[in-house]
Amino acid sequence: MQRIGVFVCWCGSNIAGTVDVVAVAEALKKEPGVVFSTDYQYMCSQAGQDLIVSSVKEHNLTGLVICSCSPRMHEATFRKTAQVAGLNPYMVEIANIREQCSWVHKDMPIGTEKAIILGKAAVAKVNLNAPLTPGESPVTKRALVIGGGIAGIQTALDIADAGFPVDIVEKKPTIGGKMAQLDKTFPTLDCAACILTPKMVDVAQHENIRIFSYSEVTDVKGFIGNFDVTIKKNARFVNEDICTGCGDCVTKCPQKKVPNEFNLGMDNRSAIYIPFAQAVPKVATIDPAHCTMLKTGKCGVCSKVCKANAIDYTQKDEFITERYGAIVVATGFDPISMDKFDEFAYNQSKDVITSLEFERLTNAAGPTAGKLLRPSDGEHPHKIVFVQCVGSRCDSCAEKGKEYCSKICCMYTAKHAMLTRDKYPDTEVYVFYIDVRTPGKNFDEFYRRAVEEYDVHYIKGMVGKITPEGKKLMVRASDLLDGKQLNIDADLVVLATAIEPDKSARSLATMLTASMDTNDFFTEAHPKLRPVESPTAGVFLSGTCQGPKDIPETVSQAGAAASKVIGLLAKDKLKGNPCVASSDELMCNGCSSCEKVCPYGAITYENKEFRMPDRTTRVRRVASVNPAVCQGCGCCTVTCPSGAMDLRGFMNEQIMAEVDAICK
Amino acid sequence: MQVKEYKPLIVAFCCNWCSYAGADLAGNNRLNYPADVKIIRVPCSCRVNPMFILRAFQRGADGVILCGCHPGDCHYTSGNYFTRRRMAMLFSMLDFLGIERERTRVEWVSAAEGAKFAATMNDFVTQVAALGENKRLEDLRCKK
Amino acid sequence: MQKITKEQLIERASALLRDGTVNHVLGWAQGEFDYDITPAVFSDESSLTGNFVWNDFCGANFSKYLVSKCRTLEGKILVFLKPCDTYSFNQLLTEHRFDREKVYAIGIPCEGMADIDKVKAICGDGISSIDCSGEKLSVTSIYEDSPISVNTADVLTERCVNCKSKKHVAYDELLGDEGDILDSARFDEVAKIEAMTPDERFAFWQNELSRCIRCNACRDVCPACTCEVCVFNNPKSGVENKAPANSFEEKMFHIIRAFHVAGRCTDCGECSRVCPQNIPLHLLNRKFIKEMNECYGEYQAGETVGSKSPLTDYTLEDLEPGEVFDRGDINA
Amino acid sequence: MRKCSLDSLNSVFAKIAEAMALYLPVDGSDGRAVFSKWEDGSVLSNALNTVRSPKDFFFPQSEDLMRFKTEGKNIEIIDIRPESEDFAVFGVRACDVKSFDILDRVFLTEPCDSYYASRREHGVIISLACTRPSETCFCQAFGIDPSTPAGDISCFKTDNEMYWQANTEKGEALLKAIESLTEECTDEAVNEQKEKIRAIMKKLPLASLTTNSFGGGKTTELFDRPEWAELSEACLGCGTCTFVCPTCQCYDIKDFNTGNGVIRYRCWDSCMYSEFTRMAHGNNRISQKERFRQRFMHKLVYYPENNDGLFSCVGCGRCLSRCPISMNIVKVMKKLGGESK
Amino acid sequence: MNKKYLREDIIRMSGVNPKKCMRCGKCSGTCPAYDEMEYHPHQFVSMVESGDIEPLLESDSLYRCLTCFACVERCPRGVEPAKLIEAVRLTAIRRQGANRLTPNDIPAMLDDEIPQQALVSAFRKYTK
Repeated sequence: MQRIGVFVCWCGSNIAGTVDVVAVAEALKKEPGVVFSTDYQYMCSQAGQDLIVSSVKEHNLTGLVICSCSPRMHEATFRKTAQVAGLNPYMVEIANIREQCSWVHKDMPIGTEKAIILGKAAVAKVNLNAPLTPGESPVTKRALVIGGGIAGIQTALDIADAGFPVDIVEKKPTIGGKMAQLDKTFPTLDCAACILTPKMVDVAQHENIRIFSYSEVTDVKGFIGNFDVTIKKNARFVNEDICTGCGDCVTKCPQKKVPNEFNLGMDNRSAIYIPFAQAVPKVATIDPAHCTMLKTGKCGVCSKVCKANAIDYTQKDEFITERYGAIVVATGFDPISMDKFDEFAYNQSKDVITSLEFERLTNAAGPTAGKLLRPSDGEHPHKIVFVQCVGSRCDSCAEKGKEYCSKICCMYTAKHAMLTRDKYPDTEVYVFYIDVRTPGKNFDEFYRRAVEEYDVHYIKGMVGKITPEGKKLMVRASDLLDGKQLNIDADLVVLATAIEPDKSARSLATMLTASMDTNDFFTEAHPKLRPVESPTAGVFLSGTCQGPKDIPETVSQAGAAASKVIGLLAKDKLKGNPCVASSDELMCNGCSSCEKVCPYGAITYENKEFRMPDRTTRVRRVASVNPAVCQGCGCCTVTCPSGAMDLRGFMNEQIMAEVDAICK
Repeated sequence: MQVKEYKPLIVAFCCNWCSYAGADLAGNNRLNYPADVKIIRVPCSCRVNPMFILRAFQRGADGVILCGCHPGDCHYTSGNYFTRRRMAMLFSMLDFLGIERERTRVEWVSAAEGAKFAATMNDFVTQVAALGENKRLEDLRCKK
Repeated sequence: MQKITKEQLIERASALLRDGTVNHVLGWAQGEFDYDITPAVFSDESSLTGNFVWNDFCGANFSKYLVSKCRTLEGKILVFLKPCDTYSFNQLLTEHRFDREKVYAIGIPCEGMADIDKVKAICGDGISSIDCSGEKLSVTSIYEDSPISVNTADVLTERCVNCKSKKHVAYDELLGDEGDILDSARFDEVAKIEAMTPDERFAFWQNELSRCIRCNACRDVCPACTCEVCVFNNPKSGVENKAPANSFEEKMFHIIRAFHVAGRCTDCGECSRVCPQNIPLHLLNRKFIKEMNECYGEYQAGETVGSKSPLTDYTLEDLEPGEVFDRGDINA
Repeated sequence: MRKCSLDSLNSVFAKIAEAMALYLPVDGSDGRAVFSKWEDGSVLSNALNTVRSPKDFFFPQSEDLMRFKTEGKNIEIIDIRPESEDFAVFGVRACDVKSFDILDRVFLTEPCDSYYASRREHGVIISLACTRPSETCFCQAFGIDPSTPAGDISCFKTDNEMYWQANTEKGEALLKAIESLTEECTDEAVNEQKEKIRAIMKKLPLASLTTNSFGGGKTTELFDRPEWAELSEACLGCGTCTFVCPTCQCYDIKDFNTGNGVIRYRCWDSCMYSEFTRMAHGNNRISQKERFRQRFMHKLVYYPENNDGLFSCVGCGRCLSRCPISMNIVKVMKKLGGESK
Repeated sequence: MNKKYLREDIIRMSGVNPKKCMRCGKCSGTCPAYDEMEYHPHQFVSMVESGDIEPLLESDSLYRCLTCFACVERCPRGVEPAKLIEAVRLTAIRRQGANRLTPNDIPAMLDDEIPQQALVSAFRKYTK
């Protein structure tokens, strides 16, 4: 039998205003097991906690019921208090008489009656509580970063610098991500490559970092501290260790008509290629979809020219399984498809381009070597229209775009407009905007410079329709402030397309059992207080996989994620959640039902020898739960027909005792 | 003896991650709902055993409602999908036995849906109150 | 009349005993009358010839016996399985309940089993013998001078009237001809009850379940009920009791019993066959089967080994519990 | 001896029901006979016997004994026993009447079971002679004559009449109450009927069953017989035989916490159950074979040993027709040497 | 008719929620009849929302809308300005208690150039 102490909190007038706390304390005194009951103004205050500690000692209490605010608020607080008082922290139950009683009921007698019932339920539960001790599991001191963009790079570098080994898995042949494709960066206008490529080199040279480029994560098993991850290294038909990246094969490859994805298809590359000059790892990759040798078995030029003998047409996909203590998701973003936006004529005219394509057009390493030329005829455009919010801020029912604001478009459009005017002062530049959003250090100043110093025409209003007419693009738009409709004969139109999470994120989330929102952005464990952690323990979020971000924000989040990982890897052992399922082996019949519903694969079966009531021994198949993997949902407990499976902290008996107490 | 106004007794099982937080939010926003609703916290809606529901009716509950995360949002990824099937089957069995289907309900309430929680509870209490006392699944021994 | 004869079964079993393929035979043993047949283990040829019987009253489903017999008997066990028994056999294998290596299963065709209570409703008490060898049953009574002829079809057990399958889904060897999965009308009775008003349904089940004496025969015979400790025997479960103390407990027992076997019940009908109080328990199981078929797609427990039952599976688009009531006839 | 016509039976029952609750076998909705309370128009079943025995009226399957109310450290004990009222059970067959001898020896000897005693005191048993025994009947093996049932009143049904014979004071009193609806008669027709039934009894398939090998003092001889293993081989361990048995009298006492106090009740238990008489150390009968043996040894050896040779089986045949696997006391007796001639 | 009622009535008739508008002006940017109109599609939305409906009812803009649904198609917020304009138009017609176009007016308007469809459309627009 427990010796239970009941502590009723006034929460100032928050509870005491609607609940007669004295009456609650008095009524709960009569409950079985209760030996002490009192009320206090602020139970969570130091004085309140001291009261609990001293009462435990004075009355020799074995269990505590705190009638107070929601357990989501202070359960942890009072568990610590219990620990200070020498009790097991799981001998505490909270009756939520604030959020679920005093705040939703106005009438004092009704509120008091309900508070008593909720208190009784908590007492009934504590009577059946048992001390719980969290299990311990070891931490594998190695981190995995999925995605090798600026987010992944920064996270990996930070973790590696702290002395922990890190692996980066990047699906492209090189790390660098979207940032590698950018020209300049706002608001300082430094060149993206100038600040990114040194970091890429750092990664390549870091003794603690391994890069799995051209690779994907195909399976994740395990749990925080012990993830077993299968990485598929796609065959690139080039021996990475030998390839020097000299580029002879690229030059000699006869198949040169492959759209170059690095330049968004605005020029071509060869079938064996190195995405760009500063690629890391700088090794060639054969595109099997276009390689004549791989398709027909006839060619082999690259193999012949390779002095290092690095070409291997027989290379197969390779699967590597590695154990990690932590996983950082940095899968990044993509611009959305423009297929559904007929009004912008993206698919009709080559001269309607996305902002990312514009980046490549102005990039010195881009298809035009940095000269701003129209993709259709290579002429210099004299009138350029930028359209903001293309696909962003769409109503969900519109089904074309995204409901959210993509956050970065206002700034990069200002950047584009400014750079264009700077380089080509003879060009007229129009920016159509709905709102210009510039919250950020030096952001608004940057935008104002575009308007004031560079004479960019910012027009409040949206482009309704773009019609290619001869060499021109007729842009029809409204100028809401002047109250007129504009028809501009532009030479080039740049669409600030919305960004969306990378397509691979959804399947990755399933593997990681990490949750996502309806837009496929990874959900953070808490939107404000735990923004870089996923609700799945041991999985962290870095960069735009969590939501739209610019580079400075991405880098700071990447650093934050790294510091969380470092904090985790610095531990030798992890304490688990003790509220996990466990199987009563004497009752378990090994039917496998529980295994089928466990989302974590926490249940396995083993054959064990048992002594039976008839004094014989028998080998029986029984379920066993890995407490480090189990997250305590309790799904198995309901599936188990014999009731052999129960959930610590929320046992069948405890919940039924609560039901009984509420219904009596 | 004074005739007591009939007050239905409602047991609400709420999952810790969404619906219990939704109920807390209803409290934070001071959204009223009848005190007849008593909440039991469970880690996930999938923790709710049909036996708990029968137990509640046995002990005098007039209605039982189960609240969990919206499908797809389960903290444990799939718990509420199992809940959805189990409860669909259980409720339809209760209906088959002639027990009023209006006494049971499953509702998905997210942590952000304080207003939905309060509205759901108001609606459910009205619905159950309209049926009157639970006579078909009562255990007379447990009557006061 | 059964198409395969007792002699054929004895001959095959004897041969397998002789050549050492099996060490024991799980079969039906002759009783006092022709209809009171007891499952038995035969370990030698002479006991087979002396006691083994196969006629229209061999209803018992042996699958469940394999759970205990595989543990207690040394060597390999020959089991005779009627088509419906094979589903239970597979379901038990899915649940790892017995060692398949220890079993030699012979599938035997079944023409349906007779219900002695239906025979007695026609012939009255005082039956001294029943001859099952002809087209019709020939019932001899101490009260009648000459045997009464009874149409087999008129006295089939409920489950055989609505036989779902004459096809064996598992066996090592098949005697006789293989049959087909049948289009049975087994859900008609469920649909009839569904069509009642809630008040009528309540009254119907109140009347049926009030007869329950909680003898647990339904549970103990059920091939899906193989828990080491049943929740109804486990004081910690909160539902343990030895008697239906009132109408709540009657209902609770049957709801939970049906729920625990939901998705695992092969609809073998043993529960209703053995109920001493004639409660149509199979209707509760069939309600679940019908409901799951309609909501989550056709599923027959035990059709294959290792399949996932509807309640241990889900899809993202499942009906909401509220929608299940309002779905109308989604198959129409 | 008195008689009434079968046509007037309803008014006789009505008369009895005026004085006390009257139960009689009627055909239930499933077609099987069941004892139920007489209401105007209730029709006496033609079935030989009910599935459940009349034991239920005196020793119900589940019965509340008392209530406890606790507050703080105080426990209040509340006697919730209802006032026993007079009742009569009509249509009890000879075998079932005999079962009360067996039950009485258990419940009425010191310490007397007051719950049972009170019902016995208030209950009137009106027996009914068998007219069409079944193949499952073997009451004669226990010396019971189904043509001449005991009870407070014995009734005999012929084609057109019902004959009433009081055997006890209670019976006399009841017959007095229905005097106006019955007429005095000779026992000629009844005797004729008895002879007919006795002739049928000889023809029954189980007529040759004897109890010679059983009875007190046979424990050592029978206990370790190897046949028990074979007999119990298929036993499911359900409680059907014990729950339909008119003489099984085991029960369990349990507490039920209602939330507003505790109800102490008792309910039938079955020696076939694995939890039966489980003790702190576990079960003393660890396998179904032992549990199975217990039931039959109790009926055929232990009980007679303690009760002047009286067997605690009355041969009603209920377990024969209801056992899911058709294993029963007759097969046990025959296997262990119960047939002679 | 009071202002509030008028607003609600138009919103109800059209099934449009003008509050969803984010003032991007894409409707007006896309409108082929823009130059013909005194009040432009986005103004309809914002004026109905603010209850400033009388000027709309008085304006000829009502009948300049071609109901081509380009604004409906392209609105990123799913506001459907054309339906709103239609509702205002209907209100104007109901208020006048008479149709703007009767069958008697037709013969005078006929010429070989007018497609049949335009007549039907005119009837839909100008009659109750």
